[in-house]
Amino acid sequence: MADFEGLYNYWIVIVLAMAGLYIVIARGNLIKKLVGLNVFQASVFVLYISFSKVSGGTAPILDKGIDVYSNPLPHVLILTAIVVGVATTALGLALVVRIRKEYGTIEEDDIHSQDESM
Amino acid sequence: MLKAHLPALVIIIPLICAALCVLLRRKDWAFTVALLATWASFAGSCLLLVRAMNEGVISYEMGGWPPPFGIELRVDALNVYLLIIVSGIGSVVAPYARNSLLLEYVEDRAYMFYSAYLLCLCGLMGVSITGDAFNLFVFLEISSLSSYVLIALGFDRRALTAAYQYLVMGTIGATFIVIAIGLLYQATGSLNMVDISERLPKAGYGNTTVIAAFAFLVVGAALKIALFPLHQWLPNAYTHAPSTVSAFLAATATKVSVYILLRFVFTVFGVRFSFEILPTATPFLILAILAMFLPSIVACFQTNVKRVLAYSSVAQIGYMILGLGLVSVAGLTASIVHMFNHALMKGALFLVLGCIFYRIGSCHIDRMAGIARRMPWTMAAFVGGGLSLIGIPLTAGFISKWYLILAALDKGWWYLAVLIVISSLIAIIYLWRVIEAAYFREPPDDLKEVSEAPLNLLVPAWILVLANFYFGIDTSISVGVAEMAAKALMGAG
Amino acid sequence: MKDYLVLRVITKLLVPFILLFGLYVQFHGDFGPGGGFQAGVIFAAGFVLYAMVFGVTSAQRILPNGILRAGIAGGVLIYALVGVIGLILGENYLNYSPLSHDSKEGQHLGIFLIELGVGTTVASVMMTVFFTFATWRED
Amino acid sequence: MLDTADYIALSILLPLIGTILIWMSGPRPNQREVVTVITATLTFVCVLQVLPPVMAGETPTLTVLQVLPGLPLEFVVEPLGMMFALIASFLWIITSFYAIGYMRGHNEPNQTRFYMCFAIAISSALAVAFSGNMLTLFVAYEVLTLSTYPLVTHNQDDEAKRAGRVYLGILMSTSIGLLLVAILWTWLAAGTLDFTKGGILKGKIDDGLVIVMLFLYMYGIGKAALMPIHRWLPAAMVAPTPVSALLHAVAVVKAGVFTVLKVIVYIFGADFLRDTGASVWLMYVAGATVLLASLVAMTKDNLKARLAYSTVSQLSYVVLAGALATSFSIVGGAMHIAMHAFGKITLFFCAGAIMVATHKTKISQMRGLGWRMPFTFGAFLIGALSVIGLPPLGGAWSKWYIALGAADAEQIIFIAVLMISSLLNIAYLIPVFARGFFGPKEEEQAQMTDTHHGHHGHDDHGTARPADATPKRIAEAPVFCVVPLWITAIGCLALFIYADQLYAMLAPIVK
Repeated sequence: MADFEGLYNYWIVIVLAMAGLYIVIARGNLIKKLVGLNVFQASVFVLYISFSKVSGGTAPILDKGIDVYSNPLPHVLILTAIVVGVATTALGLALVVRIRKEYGTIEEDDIHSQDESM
Repeated sequence: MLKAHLPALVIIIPLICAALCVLLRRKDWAFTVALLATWASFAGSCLLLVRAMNEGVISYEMGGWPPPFGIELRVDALNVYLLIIVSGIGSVVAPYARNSLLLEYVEDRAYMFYSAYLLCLCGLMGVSITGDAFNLFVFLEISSLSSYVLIALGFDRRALTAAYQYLVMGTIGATFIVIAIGLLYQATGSLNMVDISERLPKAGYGNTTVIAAFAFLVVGAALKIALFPLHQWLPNAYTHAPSTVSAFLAATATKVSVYILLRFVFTVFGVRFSFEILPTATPFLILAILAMFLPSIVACFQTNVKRVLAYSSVAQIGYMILGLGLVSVAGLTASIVHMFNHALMKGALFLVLGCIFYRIGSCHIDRMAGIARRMPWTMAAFVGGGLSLIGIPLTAGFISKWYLILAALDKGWWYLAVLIVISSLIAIIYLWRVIEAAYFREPPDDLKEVSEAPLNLLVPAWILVLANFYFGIDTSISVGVAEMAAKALMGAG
Repeated sequence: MKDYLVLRVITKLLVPFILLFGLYVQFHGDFGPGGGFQAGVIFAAGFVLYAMVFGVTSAQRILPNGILRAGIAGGVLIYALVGVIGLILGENYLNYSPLSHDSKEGQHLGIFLIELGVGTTVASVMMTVFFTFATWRED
Repeated sequence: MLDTADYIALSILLPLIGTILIWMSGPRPNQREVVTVITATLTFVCVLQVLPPVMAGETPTLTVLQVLPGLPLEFVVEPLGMMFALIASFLWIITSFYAIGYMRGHNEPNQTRFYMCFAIAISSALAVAFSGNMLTLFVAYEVLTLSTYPLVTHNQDDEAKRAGRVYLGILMSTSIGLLLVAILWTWLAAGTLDFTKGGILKGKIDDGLVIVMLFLYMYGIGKAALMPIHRWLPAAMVAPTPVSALLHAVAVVKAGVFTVLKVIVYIFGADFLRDTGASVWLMYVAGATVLLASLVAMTKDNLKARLAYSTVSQLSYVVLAGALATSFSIVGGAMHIAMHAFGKITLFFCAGAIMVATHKTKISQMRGLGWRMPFTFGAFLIGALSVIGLPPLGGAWSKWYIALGAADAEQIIFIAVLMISSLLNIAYLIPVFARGFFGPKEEEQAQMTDTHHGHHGHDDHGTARPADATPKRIAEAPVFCVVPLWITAIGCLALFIYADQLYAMLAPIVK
């Protein structure tokens, strides 16, 4: 039980990741898929941020009288990852808008059936 | 003086020029800048090759921060091999793009195409050269994002769905990789790949974090590689993308992903962990064999020639993974050589298809009936590339096959050698369908007006075709460097 | 939105502060939490708010697409060229030490410029994304 | 002065240079054909220059480049290859003349491509002949396959396409699927692929595996047309007759059996093969092929198809000779390459000449034709007798030596095979001749109507020309067709007389 509680952040990560992946796989709506993708990516952000926490440490800003800091490196990495995520989402949305324009729908099944009938 | 900074220059030149293209905006200027950038990058890679051969591993500290703290650019035989592939193909494809239909389609936004193209090149080069795991992810995403854009430029609306599908799959793959990197960082406290590999034994091979990292990495990389059965995105993407883009991506993107897999499995995790402690070799072999056969068979039934080639790419990836799964210097040499040779042959074939598309507006096998009479040089190039894909002696494809079979026999697995051979025979079937259609069928009436493709499309295609023959005869560079790289990879464990 | 006086007034009041805060985050980034990424987004948020209340067209009058595009490319160029300056001055790429006579000061200046580039690009990209979607016409 | 190595290079390069010249003179047929003939002659002269040193016991060598570490692209001339090169390059000259007559007489399209591919095929056949190691041979072997594909499919109709599929399918799949594996295995086991006297595999490979290896090699060399992978050869007969003549009586199939002999002599080593007894199965397969193909040949009404099956049968003589692996049989097999080349090319030339002159392809239509074309049918008889193996024609010697070899190897049964096969040869070749002369002339008219409900449905230009059906006194094929076929017929005779020289030349390969 102690293991379970002590590692609760990982459980959050796993739940988030699985939820995200599930949405990506199970939903036919292209926007919802992107949402799922974002949730999935968010789980990774949580993973990085949570394992950079040093117990008892403060925010990594140098100041007098503080010598225990959280590890700042993962934060920086995740900043980059977030930017990548934003770019991906923006691009994905742009594609969805174009798809909507060309196909008149953003439901995967409809798009498939239109492609098949061609 | 600049020579010392070559590792940085080969990636920042495309980056700066990508930005310049956007600022200049004029189509011709953007074209010139892109051309110069790719060529400069290629020249730089060649110089790096010479340096790496003479001096061994070159390490370049970004910002002057020594590794493992700073980002290190690391050039060993494998890195430089990839750099040559990527920048070489990049510099052949760049002039090709100018006259292809692609730019007429995007009209006044041609500079955007060049910008995305250079960014993709920059990303792929970056992945190949960086010694830092997280940096690798960033470059990977740079290349992936720009390749989604490039694919979406296709003429058909299905290009959009293909790009979307690739985006979703690619992002999942990249996120898996980033999870793996995070777990590795957690286990070792380092992001420098060499440093991680040194610290891993201390973390303990039984460490579940490390095992989880390994699993995430392999799956993520397999998604990016389009390893069977995770290949679904690839045929669509390559079929509907503009031929220029298909040629560039087919020749480079999957190779770079294979590099990621090789680099992590062999250098970072090490042979001992990857293959002795974990039973990874057998799954790789099984997947590789499936990949060699099923997509090839599917390719035989396709009517769009681009799709035929796309499925063939999935099959060819099987060969690379097979070499990896053999876990021997010979096998790895075969894998690495095949990356190079496959880049040459698929690049050539897709460029040829671009020529055909330029004239007849389709790559459908029925539309290509009798085309050899109208476009003899184009189809001759197709035959040349096809022969290499089949693996006829004196072509590059033969060399890869030779090493792969040799590696299989070396292990005493003759049945594997037989499988390799049989699968390569399937290539004859799917290619010969195209060749028969082009040479034997009567051209339809609307094909009467079609003439030979313009020179600036033909020349790049022929350069790659001739390269196929050159590297089938003189293998001292292609095999020599690959062998060094393979030895380094195996030695690292 | 023309009729919502409260929104219009509040927005007019807020926008300068948002932009100012963006600049603070930008330029204070090398001493405390902050930097180009965050600043760029905050800066863009100011304009996005303005565009939402006063219409995209009026926002684009201030920031036409050309400028934004130049901003995107320019930011990247600033970043890359600052690195190249270090390289020309005989140090490795992205080593800022030689930018000034004192290496510590050089580092300071370098990261300042780099973050400026990042901020420019991020702000321009965010606004471009917003404007692109906001002005999308189904035709 | 050029040294021998230069002549080797020239022999292979000249046809390639000729290819380019032929291409450039494409629109001017006369120039194109002059170029072909000149190239062919020069090539033969170059090959001849290599002969004296080889006769003197030297092995002139030309290393082109290292393809893979330890594996150069290398040409080494030894007697067996010398003989093959001489035959191929000499018959190229003859065939060029013949092709001029045939192709023009037949108004074939795409003649430029025809001559170009022809030249490339000859170049690769010479490269096969001169190759110094298995890799070089393999390369040349594949180039030969590919360059002859456009020749086989020359007509570009559906039949040609199907034939092309069979041709390429069998030859490529066997060579890549089996031969390449065998070569790689050899390379791994022996560490070299050089053709070495006495073989390179002895002691390098388990005795039990020798059979597997031999199987891979023998069925990998699809061009040797061992049953059941012989299908490509009859299929390839849709090609224009000069192609069938040179490539399928000389270059391609002979490259196949030549490779078989090379492999047996220089890779396995005849002694090694005999000691392990690994080749016994091959003897039976080859013997069976000899007999079965002869039987099939008897059922064929199309003259070229009959000749094709005859070729399948004759090729297996050489394979049988190799499998017997005694010094007599191997020399006999090598001689048979030469003897059969001249005999069979004569027969093909005759078939082509008949087709050009009368547009007839079926034996059943040839009644009484001998009176119209006495020279052609006369040559046919000589060729046939040589293939059958009767003195005073070349074929007699090779069969004699192979029989001697069989006796030497104490495989008496194969002497019987040879005898029966000779009888079968008589049974399917002589009737062609006999029909030509002994068939009643008067029936010609009636027989013409016969062909309309002929059985095979082969497309046949002849029926459309009733004017030709009335018997004339003599209406031979063009001179360009008739002269070459007499040259080769005389060649059969000459080979009988000068057989001891040939024997002397070939003997060193088994010493």
